[in-house]
Amino acid sequence: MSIWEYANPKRFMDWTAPVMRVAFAVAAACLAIGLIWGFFFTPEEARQGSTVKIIYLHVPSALMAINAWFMMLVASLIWLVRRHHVSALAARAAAPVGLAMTVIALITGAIWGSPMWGTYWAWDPRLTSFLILFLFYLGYIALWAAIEDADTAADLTSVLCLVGSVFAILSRYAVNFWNQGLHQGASLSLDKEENVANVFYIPLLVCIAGFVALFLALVLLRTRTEIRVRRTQALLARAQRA
Amino acid sequence: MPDLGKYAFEVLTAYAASIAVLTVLVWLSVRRARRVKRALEAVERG
Amino acid sequence: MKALLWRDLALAVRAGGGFGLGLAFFLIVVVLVPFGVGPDRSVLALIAPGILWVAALLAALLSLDRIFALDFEDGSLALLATAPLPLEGVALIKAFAHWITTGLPLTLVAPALGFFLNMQPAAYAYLLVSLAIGTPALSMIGSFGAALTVGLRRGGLLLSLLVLPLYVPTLIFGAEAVRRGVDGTGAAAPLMLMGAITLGCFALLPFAAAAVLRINLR
Amino acid sequence: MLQVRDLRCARGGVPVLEGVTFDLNAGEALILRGPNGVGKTTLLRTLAGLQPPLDGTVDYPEATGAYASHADGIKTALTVTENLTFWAQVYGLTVPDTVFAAFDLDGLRSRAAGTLSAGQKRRLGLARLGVIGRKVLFLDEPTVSLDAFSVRNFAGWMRDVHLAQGGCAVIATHIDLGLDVPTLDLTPFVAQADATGGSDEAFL
Repeated sequence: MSIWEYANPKRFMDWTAPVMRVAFAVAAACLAIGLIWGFFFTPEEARQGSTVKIIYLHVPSALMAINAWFMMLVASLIWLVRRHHVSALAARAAAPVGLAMTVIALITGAIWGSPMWGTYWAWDPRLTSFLILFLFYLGYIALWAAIEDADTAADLTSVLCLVGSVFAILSRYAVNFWNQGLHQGASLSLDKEENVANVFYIPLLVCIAGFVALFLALVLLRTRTEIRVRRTQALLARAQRA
Repeated sequence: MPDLGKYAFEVLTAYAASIAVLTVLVWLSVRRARRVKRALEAVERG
Repeated sequence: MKALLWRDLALAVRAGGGFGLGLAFFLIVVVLVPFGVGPDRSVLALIAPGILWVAALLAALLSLDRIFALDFEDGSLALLATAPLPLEGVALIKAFAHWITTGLPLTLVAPALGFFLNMQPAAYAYLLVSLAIGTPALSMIGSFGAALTVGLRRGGLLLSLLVLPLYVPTLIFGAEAVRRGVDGTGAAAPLMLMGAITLGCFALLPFAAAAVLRINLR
Repeated sequence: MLQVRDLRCARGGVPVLEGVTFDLNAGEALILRGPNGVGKTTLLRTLAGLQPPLDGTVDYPEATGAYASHADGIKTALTVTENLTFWAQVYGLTVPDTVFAAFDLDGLRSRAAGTLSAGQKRRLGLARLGVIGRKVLFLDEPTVSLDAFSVRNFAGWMRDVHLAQGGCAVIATHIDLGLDVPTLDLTPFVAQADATGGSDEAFL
């Protein structure tokens, strides 16, 4: 049975039920452990004092905000190429979750930087590009809501996602160009000295795992809901026709 | 409770806000899922 | 293709208020700014390029939803779709016609309005060049946005929400080019980047716009 | 000239017609009959290529099709001549003078289309077909809001000009055009409630 068979709505509903519950459990566990460990048991960092503890929320949420859009892009491509309803609905399901992650990244980023920048909102390039990503999510969700016919909505939003992605990347670098940038270096980049000290590192990974699991669980939940909405509409339409 | 020093307010608000956003997101999603499931079962039975 | 361009320009001049609409809006926004920001000349001089760019953006946005909506309602869009003219060409021509009726007049008038905002003399040339390079991109992106929302009710509102984020790179590079031109740090880089975006838009967006038009005509 | 094989088309993702098969040779026309909502417009739009069929094939020589719908695509700000010149230029032709007489538009040449009556606008819409010189026409209710004289006039043009020169046409209409051409009732082709291929099928 090819992988595409798993995308058939009925079979998708069957195999995602247990996976979703596991994902929610893993998410709850990882988030609890990661946040508590990070909040209570990590020392203060010399320069930033206790605000470094915000890292456990900002980095995972920022990561998920970007990956959510990337997932939507892949799902849109799958819809445009293979016309699988589940992938279009999964893209629609992921958008609000991505939006929430962007909001969290914005709040925590602004607060985290406030001691350094002296204000709660400084037009820092990376933070601003999350603001732009927020607008893209808003537009995407609004477009889904504005169209009645399911297939047209899926097609139009997929094209918007493709075009939006190009402009999101362009904005990312335009914003860098526009303001030199006060953001702290990458917390997780590969070169050693740039990396966060070990004692902060492990809980961060756990938090990231927690956010990924939560994202997966929520997207599965919302996709299943979208499938049930489509099924209800289809049944009603068929009953009306008969 | 760890000594959060000068920035206690900031750290706490960041955590509170983030957790609030996450809980609202999960709560809305679960509520909508239940409502849609009930509607579907009604249509399938009806 | 030329026929479509002539027809659209004729229609814009005869029925749509043509060149006047965009210009009037642009003038009003620029005149309103000092009322909001205050008449302090040094402040105005500082923000003049940015204000003119944002006003140009909004003026372009204003007349976007008319690009396809009129043809959609009276059925000529469907007829054009079955004509030998490729839809990509239609999207391109519509964007170009929109640029001629809004982008071009804005670019020419903007320096004059800079005068109101007490803009430094050095900035006039850079403003003109940056608008000349940037406004075509605004029209092409707008044409795609208009095609995306052509059949929808309340499409106009949605159009602004979808198109404004897409305008961000052009706006940043445009305004930055004028700022750097004025303070002498060389406006070549932002101008070229903006030119790249504009060319990219004209190369790729017609296909996206045509695909979306076909979907909306279904 | 026009072969349609086992065509299935949908409206709003729901299959409406299936198994539609017919052939049209040069000089022949076909009138579609059937109650409102049976799918005449959907069929014509699929034939014209405005929407992809769910199944089946539609074959006619490249770039010879033309579509005319209820909305006749007239720009009210342009005059009658400008409207026709525009369409002629889009198809790379010029406006033949005979078309004004054929569609009884002689007195209206320089009138702005906005000032025309519904009947006159409809005649202008049809005149477009005379201008673009396309062989395979798909016409949706072409004679709506036309008076008896104009209907006969249009039927005359169809018979003596279009069909005589080897064109063919599929016309959806309720009005008797007085053309002795075969008609096709679409009722037997209506898709059953559980026809497959619709976009909802995966969810049922």
